[in-house]
Amino acid sequence: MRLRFVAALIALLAIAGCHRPGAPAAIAAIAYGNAIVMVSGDHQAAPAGATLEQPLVVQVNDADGNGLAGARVEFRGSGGASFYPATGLTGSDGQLAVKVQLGSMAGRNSLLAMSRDKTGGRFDLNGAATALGYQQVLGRELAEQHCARCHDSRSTAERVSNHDNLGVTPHSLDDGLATNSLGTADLVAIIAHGGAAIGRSPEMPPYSPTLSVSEIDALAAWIRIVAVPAYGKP
Amino acid sequence: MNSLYSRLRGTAVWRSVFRSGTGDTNLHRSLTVQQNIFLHLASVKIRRRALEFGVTWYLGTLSMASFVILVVTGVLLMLYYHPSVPQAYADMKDLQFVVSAGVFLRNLHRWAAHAMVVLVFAHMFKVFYRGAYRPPREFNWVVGVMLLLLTLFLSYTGYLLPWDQLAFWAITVGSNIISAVPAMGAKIRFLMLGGHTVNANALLRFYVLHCVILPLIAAVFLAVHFWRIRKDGGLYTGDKPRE
Amino acid sequence: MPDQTPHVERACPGCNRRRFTTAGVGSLAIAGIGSAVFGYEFLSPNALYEPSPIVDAGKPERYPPGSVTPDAQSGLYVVHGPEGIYALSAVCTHLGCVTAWRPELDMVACPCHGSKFHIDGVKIEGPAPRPLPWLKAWLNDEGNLMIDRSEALTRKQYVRVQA
Amino acid sequence: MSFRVRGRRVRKWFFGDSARAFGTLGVLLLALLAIVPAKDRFREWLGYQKEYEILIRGRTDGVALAKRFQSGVQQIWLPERDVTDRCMTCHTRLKETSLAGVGQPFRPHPPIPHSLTEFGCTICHRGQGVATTVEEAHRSTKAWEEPILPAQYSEAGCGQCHRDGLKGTPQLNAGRVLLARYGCVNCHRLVSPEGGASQGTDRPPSLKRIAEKTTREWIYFWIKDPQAWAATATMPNFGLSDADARDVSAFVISQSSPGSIAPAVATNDAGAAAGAELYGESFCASCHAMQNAAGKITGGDLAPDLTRVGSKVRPEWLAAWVKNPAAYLPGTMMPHFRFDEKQIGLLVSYLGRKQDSYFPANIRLEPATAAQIAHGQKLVLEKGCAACHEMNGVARPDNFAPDLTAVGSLPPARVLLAPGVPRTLPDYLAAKIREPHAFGREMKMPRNQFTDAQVEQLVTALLAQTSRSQTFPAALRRPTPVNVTYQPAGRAGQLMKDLRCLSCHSINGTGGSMAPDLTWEGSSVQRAWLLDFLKNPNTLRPVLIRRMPRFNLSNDDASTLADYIMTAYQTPAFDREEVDATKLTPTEASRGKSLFYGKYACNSCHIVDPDNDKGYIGPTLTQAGTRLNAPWIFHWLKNAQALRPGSLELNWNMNDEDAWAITAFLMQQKNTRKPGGER
Amino acid sequence: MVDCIRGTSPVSEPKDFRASFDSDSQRTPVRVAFVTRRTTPHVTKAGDDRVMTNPDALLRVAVAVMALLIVLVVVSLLFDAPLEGLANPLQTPNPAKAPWYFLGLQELLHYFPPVVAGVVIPSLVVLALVVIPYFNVNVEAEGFWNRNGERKSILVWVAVAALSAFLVWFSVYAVLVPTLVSGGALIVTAAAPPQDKGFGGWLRSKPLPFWIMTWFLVVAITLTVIGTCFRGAGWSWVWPWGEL
Repeated sequence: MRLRFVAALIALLAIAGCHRPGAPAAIAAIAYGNAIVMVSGDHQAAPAGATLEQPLVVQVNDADGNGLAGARVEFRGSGGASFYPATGLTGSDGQLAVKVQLGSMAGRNSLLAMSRDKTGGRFDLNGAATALGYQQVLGRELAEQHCARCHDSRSTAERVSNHDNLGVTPHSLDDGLATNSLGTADLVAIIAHGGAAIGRSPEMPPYSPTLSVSEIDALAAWIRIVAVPAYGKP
Repeated sequence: MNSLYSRLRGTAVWRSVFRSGTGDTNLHRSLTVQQNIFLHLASVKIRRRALEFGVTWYLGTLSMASFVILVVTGVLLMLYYHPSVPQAYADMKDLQFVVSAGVFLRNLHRWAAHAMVVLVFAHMFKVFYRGAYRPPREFNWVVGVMLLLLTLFLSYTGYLLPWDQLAFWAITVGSNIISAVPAMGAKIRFLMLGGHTVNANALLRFYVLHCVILPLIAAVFLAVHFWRIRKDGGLYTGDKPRE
Repeated sequence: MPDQTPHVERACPGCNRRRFTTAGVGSLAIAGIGSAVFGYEFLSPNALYEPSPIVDAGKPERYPPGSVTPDAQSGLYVVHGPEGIYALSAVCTHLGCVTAWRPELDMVACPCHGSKFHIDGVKIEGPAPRPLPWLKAWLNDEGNLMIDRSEALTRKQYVRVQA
Repeated sequence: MSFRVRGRRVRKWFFGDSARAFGTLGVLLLALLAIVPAKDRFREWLGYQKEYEILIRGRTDGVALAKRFQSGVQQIWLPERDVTDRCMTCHTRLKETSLAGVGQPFRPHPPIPHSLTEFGCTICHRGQGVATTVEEAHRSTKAWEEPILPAQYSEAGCGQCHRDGLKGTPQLNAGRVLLARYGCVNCHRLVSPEGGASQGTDRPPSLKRIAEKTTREWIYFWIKDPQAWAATATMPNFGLSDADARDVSAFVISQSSPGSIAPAVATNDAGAAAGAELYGESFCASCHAMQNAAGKITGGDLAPDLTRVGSKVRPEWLAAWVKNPAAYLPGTMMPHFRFDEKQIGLLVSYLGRKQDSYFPANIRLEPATAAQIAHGQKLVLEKGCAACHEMNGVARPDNFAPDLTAVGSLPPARVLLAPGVPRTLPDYLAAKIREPHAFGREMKMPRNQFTDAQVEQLVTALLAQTSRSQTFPAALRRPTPVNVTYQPAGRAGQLMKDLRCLSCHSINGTGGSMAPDLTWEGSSVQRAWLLDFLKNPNTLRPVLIRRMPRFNLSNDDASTLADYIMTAYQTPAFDREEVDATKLTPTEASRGKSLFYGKYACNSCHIVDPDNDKGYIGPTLTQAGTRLNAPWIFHWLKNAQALRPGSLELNWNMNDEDAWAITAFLMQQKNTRKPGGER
Repeated sequence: MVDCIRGTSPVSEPKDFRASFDSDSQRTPVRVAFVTRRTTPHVTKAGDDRVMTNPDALLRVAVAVMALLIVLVVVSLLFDAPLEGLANPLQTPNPAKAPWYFLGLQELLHYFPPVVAGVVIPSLVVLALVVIPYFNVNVEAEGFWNRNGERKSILVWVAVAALSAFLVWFSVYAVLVPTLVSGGALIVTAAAPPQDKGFGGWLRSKPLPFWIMTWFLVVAITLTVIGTCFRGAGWSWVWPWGEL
């Protein structure tokens, strides 16, 4: 009796197992390109664990540098970044857009897109995204409020840029070439006491009475983490 | 080693505690039983047939053993238990996560409690089917029924103590059955819980019942139960009374 | 005289029945001793529900120069002397009563047995065997005055603060 | 020897008699009991502590790290906050910044404004603080249904106490704005621990006179898919079938009160061009968006998109509306422009031509039957339309949808799950927001087209609504700033209400954020300028697209308003009349000029000389001398944040000499030329 | 005291009273024989139906206790005692179940009003248990079918039928089935030949209390198992292995 029951159970499980949809069919490439280029979505920053606001769009080119439809692109990320979908085929314009969810820890996530040519040789594209911790999120908010009007050259209807109206053109805040050479103390000093404090343009005003010490630290932390090229390790 | 042991037995202190030897001779063996407070409820000799496994299945012995295990583990658990809301539940977590062997003792207590209920029921049925309740053992049967009820109450009161969902709702359901008693059901439930719902008062009452009152009563009944076994002619072996 | 009483257990003549009994008793004895050792571990709590011995006494600015601030809850005085801030235990070294700061007498007095101390802990009179100990004090990263009640200082150390 | 015989022998040797059984079982029991302490010796957390010791042994700073490392169960115990957190037992050194590059569990905690020992871990991160095993501490178990909060929702932890719009939690703040803006709180209750339910900010229009405004066909088209009409629509999609939408539109029209609108105004094509001009001059685009020729939607999002308004509203209603919006909708944010009949005609001509050819060509509805109207009413009750819209004969339903006050503590076991949704609360909430109808067609919750980011924001805001957040002591809570309902008094007050000043400006904590705060406006400006400005506003910031519209005020109205502002809105900090003339000398002014262009580089943001200065973040100061009062400039330079919190102007903390010098310089600026505007 | 005398056998001739002591008082307990006219101290059989409590009984008890302990320790090491979330009066689990040994009662509550299932039935059970040894029918232990087979058979038919009708009336199939099974077994055994040495004969030799207790046992186990394993949300019937 028990034996029969067990047998029935096993049979049932077996049936259930057979009916379960198997692993998604592997996506096979229809076409093979020669190069992969970034279209948009590189160097975004978002809170740790969040989905990037803009998708990551890459394009696979053929030998002539034209977008190639049907090429298979596979994405991998470090730092916990994940992609939806992780593998896909390029569309008719040779482009493929994927959503990127960042890792759960603040820091840089590298994004890697891979495709193969006819011979099976691999070619890659490296991108990066930044996962922000609390401090950096705060820094980003503060920068948006206090800094972006001068340091960001892009104008929008809501926020017209003052970038081009200044005597000395301000650096973009993610310009690692400019900020990485500054020590953290100097960075904090410029924000707190103005450009004049370390002999730079006085058009950069001092923010020390307006922003608290921790807010200035947060700004500096944000500037550090979004720097391109990255700050710190070469 | 052996000489050390015999020298130890020779000391005045040893002899003051264990007046007789351990069993070189039948006299000594008898004396150990007679002079030991825990064993003296038993007779010095016992029917051979009563020792056969098939006669009793040792269910009474095992019930008593679970009771002893429960007392020992229970006393140890009391050291880490506060009968208050919601600390009681936090104590369960502490037993699980930080007290050395805490979760083992709790498991042992819990499973031994279930085992005791099963064993006591089994004991009762075994005694019944063997006809061991017949005179002169009829009073001991009644004592046994009381012990069965006490076992259930002990288990039931202990069920609330972890103060988790399982405990809370089991006691809520159980105590609502009591309120079905005509006329005074609600009052009995009120007295039992110390309130209209299962609350902090109920926890404290169940704690005191579980740890003090019911074990004491059970101990008294157990003593009577064992004493009566001996007084009613030893373990019932099913032998036909001698003509 | 040999034991002639018939035993139930004759199934194993000449067997080492005694050895088995010894093994059983021995195992139980070891288990008993083991339980005792383990009982010690069981009885020692691994996590304590006690206030941390390290007390956050807030910003040092709370203690103006020349002030003595008793903290009865933590059993200590925060003293801002001319050389800096230090923390003095308020627990009498005699029998553990909590002493009281008596500004009018300019001394620390124990209500239990009449011991009296200077504000630097030195005993003036009474049965107390030792001076009141100085407690380890330091400023943490946020600039708060931290006091470790579990650690008595052997030498006088001050937390210096900018006026 | 057969197997069975050998087995019997073995059995006999071990269990042959009771002595043998006793010995055998004794040894067996001993062995089993030995497992108990062994189990304790191999507790999971001990493994992590060992791992940590190995990790620091290989480091140059290992000795210092080892000194600070404490072995054994570590615990943060905060009885008053119901916190017993043992996370640091495995996450050994949360404060060891030098280990920043190390992975979990030894990674230090990123800097936050709170001390770890003051709040513990689980208040923000959730999970089971008392647990010392990975599984129990982080994941949902039978005994614990609050797993660790996923990183993308971590701001929900902050939101439990902070309801005041913390600067570092943009996602949370945005989520809360969405909850109020998209009408979620009209059906769901969200009560704050201070009492008082959240109020919606989207102000759905009353439908009591809807028949005057629009047609049944438009209603039909709109309720089937509001976003198809206007992408910015905040009304959700109820997933109505064609027949349902037909019946609801029939009922909505049928409940409307009889019309009382004047006959249509004459419109013409020539008027349309002039109307477009008037539309621009009146700065309608500050609030209303419209699709331009390039297909781009431009304009503000405070008011409805007007791209296809001609297909939506009746021209006679439009005329009446432009004439005085409050006559139709007393609670509207739209100001009462004092347009004359001609202007109204021009605007109606222009807006009436903003039509969609698809709409009239494709939507045709037969006259409604009584059964359809009755069915429509049933649907209106079922879907809870009256929770947002005022309607005749339909009362606002109470407790229409589940209370969300403590939704963040909802045990996953108690939520209904759609197929394929993981059994966690955040996933459940996200799925519910994204596609409510996946939980069953009969679900009455409608769907909004939220982006992924918006869904994340909403889930964050909802997860912050824990039951714990309701019980935090008041000292810890940072409540929503109390919603003051300031209403100016008297005739000026009536006027300000009519002009809907508070739709854009805020005064004493009430009002919009689009335009400057006017709380101390009386201390700031000079009356003559103000009067002039009210009658003919020009912009102080030439680059803004949102500007103060001209309300065509009469002289009388303008001076009433100016008088009121000058007297009622004065700061107690100083007296605007108290000017120390000795400090405003020309020498001072010239020193101020050099400070303005030199030390403080004010020209980075402000324009004094329109020909040379280019900075245009701050207001143009060409006429500062006629517009502002000297003490105001002085105090503004000292600490602008104290006068207008949140202003872009820095807190310069300037010394008095410099501040007076710049004030002197600015008081000289009395340029009468109208700046900007042509950009 | 007669019970203390081991190995005595009745003799026909009355003798004078005489007391005798075993010579080796160290070896065996003092053995006192009261010799009356009807008894003799002559020992016909070795007194080996009794053994020393120490060590024979003690050792066996120790083995039994250790076996129990080993089982419990193994179970405790392998399975953790259940612990659910903190008690929450606002959140009723479905189903809310009493401890397993009360689930038979809870199952009865499903069929009968609370007064009956929660009070009357348990009280009757306890009362019945208490009074068992005080009824002759329980003590005599005479096979049920030994006498008056015809009459009893009618009585049994009537009793089982009445009980079944009652149970059907209340739709208590969980009790009805065990009742029919044990009642059927009782009726069937009536047909077993009295001299049968097998199972049938053994059953036939059983007295009425045996049958009642067996019926009670089967019903109790059935109800408890149903309440424990086969009841889900809203006390509806579920299969412990899930839907097939």
